[in-house]
Amino acid sequence: MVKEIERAGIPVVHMCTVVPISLTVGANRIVPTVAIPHPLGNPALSKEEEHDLRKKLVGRALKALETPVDGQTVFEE
Amino acid sequence: MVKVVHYLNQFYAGKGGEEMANLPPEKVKGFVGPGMAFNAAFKGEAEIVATVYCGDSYFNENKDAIDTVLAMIKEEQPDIVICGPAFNAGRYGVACGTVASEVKAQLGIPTLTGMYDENPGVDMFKSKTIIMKTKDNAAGMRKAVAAMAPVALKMAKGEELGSAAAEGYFPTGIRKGLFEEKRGSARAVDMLLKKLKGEEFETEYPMPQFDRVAPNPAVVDLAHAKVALVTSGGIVPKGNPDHIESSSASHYGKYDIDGVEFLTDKTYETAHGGYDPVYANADPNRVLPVDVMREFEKEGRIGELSHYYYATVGNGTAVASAKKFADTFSKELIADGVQAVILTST
Amino acid sequence: MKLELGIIKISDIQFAAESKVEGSTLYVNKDEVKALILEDETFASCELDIARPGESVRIAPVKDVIEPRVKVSGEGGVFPGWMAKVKTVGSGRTNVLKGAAVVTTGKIVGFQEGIIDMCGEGAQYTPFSQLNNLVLCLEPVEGTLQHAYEKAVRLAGLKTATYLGKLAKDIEAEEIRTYETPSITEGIKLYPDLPRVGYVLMLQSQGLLHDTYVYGVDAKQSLTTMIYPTETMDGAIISGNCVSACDKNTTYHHLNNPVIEDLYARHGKDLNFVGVIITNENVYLADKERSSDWSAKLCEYLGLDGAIISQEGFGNPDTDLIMNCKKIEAKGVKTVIITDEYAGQDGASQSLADADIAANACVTGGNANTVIHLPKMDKVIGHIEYVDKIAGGWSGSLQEDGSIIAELQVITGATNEMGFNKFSAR
Amino acid sequence: MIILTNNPDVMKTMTERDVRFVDGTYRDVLIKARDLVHQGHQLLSHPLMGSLKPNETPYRTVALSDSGGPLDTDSLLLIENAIETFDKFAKVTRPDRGVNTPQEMLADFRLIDLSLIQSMEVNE
Repeated sequence: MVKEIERAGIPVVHMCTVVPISLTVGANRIVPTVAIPHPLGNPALSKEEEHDLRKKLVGRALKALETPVDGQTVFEE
Repeated sequence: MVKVVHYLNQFYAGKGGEEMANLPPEKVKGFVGPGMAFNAAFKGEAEIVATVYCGDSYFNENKDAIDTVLAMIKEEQPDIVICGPAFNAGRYGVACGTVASEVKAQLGIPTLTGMYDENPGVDMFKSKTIIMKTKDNAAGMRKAVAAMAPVALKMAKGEELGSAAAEGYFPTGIRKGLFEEKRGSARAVDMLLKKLKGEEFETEYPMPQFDRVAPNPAVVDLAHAKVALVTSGGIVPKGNPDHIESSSASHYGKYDIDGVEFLTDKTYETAHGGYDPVYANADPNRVLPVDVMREFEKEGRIGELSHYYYATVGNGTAVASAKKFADTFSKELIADGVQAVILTST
Repeated sequence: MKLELGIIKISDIQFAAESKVEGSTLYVNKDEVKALILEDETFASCELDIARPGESVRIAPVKDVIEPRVKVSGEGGVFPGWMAKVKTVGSGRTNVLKGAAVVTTGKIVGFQEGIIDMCGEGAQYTPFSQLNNLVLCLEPVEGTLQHAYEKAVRLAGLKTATYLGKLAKDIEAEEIRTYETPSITEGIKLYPDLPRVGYVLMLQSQGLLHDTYVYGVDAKQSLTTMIYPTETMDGAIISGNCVSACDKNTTYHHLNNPVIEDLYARHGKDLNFVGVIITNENVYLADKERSSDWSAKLCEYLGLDGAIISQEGFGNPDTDLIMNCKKIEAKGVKTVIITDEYAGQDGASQSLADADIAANACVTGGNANTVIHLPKMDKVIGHIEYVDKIAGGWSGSLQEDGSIIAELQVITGATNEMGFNKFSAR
Repeated sequence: MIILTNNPDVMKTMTERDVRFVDGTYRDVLIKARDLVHQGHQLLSHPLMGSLKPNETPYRTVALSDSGGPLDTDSLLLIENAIETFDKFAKVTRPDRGVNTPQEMLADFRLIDLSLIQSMEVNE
């Protein structure tokens, strides 16, 4: 799916938990997330902490969209 | 004489371009447009008895279009139905693929179509109908007809087709049994010797291949860009109005989030059957981060969040099916002026 | 190590007053064999029957198929660790009753499968329809546990095959086939320019009804190791595997391993057949990692250029197969894998449970879900009620004329993953 | 080690281990195992252990590591492929097998399942 969006000419960032799969399916900008059942959250945290975590991750995704890449790139901390 | 029905879109039927894409199905006797070339290539062995055509938009947007087309084809009792070829036209490819596979499945009549490698219809329908390989545009028509006509004749006469490579169609992915000349161990030794010498060899079971797409340039001015959310994590409005399937969904949902500040357990849920849904149902923002995207919008970090988000269900491991519709909604994203996409997966 | 196989062609089996091989006929004294088998108190009864090629006979459920062989000269005896002392075999001369087999049947568990049809559509898929089969139907005394019953049937088959083999000990075979594997250093000197090729033989080793034994040792408790190819021809490896009829390796397959035969056929001409690596297929993933690490390590250690990897069974052995393939390729050793497929009745599903791009050279024994039509047979040897229960079929697959529509997976040896057959898929 | 099973014999026999009974089908056990893998547990046994097809045996036992860690990709791929394989076989239901297994045959299926999961104990 990520490849078709990219092929259509739109920069796309893939936020996903299993980076090797994302690499396999051909994503170019990848932001690793927390866990499969809750990629952008963590029920073990408080509401506020969870929100901050999500904002940090999505912020990283926005940064990735602004970053030129040559090939598959994983944006970690 | 072999009786052929030909399926075309509005353009090849000579009815007009995109402005006529909403044309409902119609049928005329005899051939139209590229049908002439087919008739010539049949060299008197077959004849196009009728041509059915339909606007691409109409076909893809009206669920009953296929039934009308099927009824029109059934009346002719053809020996074979040829669709297109569709070259690299995505919606036309999907229409040709749908007609060809439904005619084969529901009417039991052999069908043939033709498409370019990257047409999304190839992956969607190659296991359901024979799809011949063509060039990416109508300049390849002569060549496509020359390749398709003899295959169509063989199929209409009930003859066995040669291998995909020999006949020029996309491998169907359907495994067919056969008895080889040599036993498996001897074939393995032959194959190993070729591999050791660096010679070409043909594996009997091709492993799935993954192609690559070059990355697009970075977004220069995100503060004025329209960003869309897409998810394979199955977040849908409560009640799953589009009935997105819980695994390897065959379609996607497009949902308006204009004015939605954040998702709640009262309004949204996950349709995904591939993970424990407790966490996503309790707080759908954990999969589709509408809440923080709104904040970024207000802060001016992004220009705006697109009014629509797209959702489907896909396991990371079952990506092939997603290709089917991703191509379609990508075109919509562009039409909506979306400049960047955040795709979230579980 | 050098082994000569004396081939004694058998074209018929007959019951007779005296057990002997005369011409190409194998005569069997029924009572003697029965008495031999019933020495084991596990059995309440033992019935013997004969099934010949082309007869309207169905054998079910088949547990194992064993070729009778006897050691004429050289160390040890056939089936070491079971019928002979644990002495290294694989050298000297061994006589083979080619064209004959012992087939064991016994309903160890209720759901056992494994059909051999001697004629009709089913016959073309199993190599055992071409043999003269002495069939043992073995019933246990009441209360026998499945473990004990399985072992007893396994031993009864080996005993009978050994008994028949001995009848040919003093016969001078007309055809002698010679197989020889030099030591590693000799091999390098003899064939300095030929690619060094090995064979990685995967053995089913998961538990009850899923076991294989090497010199009497349960393969699941063994590390990956090496064996001379000729050792397998003397019964160093025997099958205790009763599940997944189409792609289990019977003892007959181990004795006549086709990969070994076909590598020998090119040995010294196109390649240098260095040896056989035997590795297991265990349930636990740590075992799978360890065993495949060792396969790759031994391939590297032997300086192989290429290796053929064969599999046994369904499902999780795909994981072992792909691990072996990936790790061996990573050592720079080129591989070809042999497997089979479960692509659904329509052939449209993903065939292997596991896949990797390293596995770019694959030979397949065909789709085990292929639907076949088994005609009604005049005679059933084994458990008739089992066949009546539409073995391997599905709702509605038992036809009015008594024939069965079933999946190929119920036929013993049909999609063998050593590449024993010509059946395949594309 | 956590052992997930719908096989009462495993529950009864492997009492010294952390056996968690799943009151459901073969598939339910796989789904429960998948959820644990998503939480970071590693698979210790192959989810398709044994050569009995998923539409043949009604029993399934899966061993996983005790504590969750970072997601284990190999375990994830294995369990998701196993569920896919299960669903592929489920399309063909068989008389006397799988969900249709008659009472008298169930004990044999339980025994095989138990034997397979116990196969590691010989090495301990």
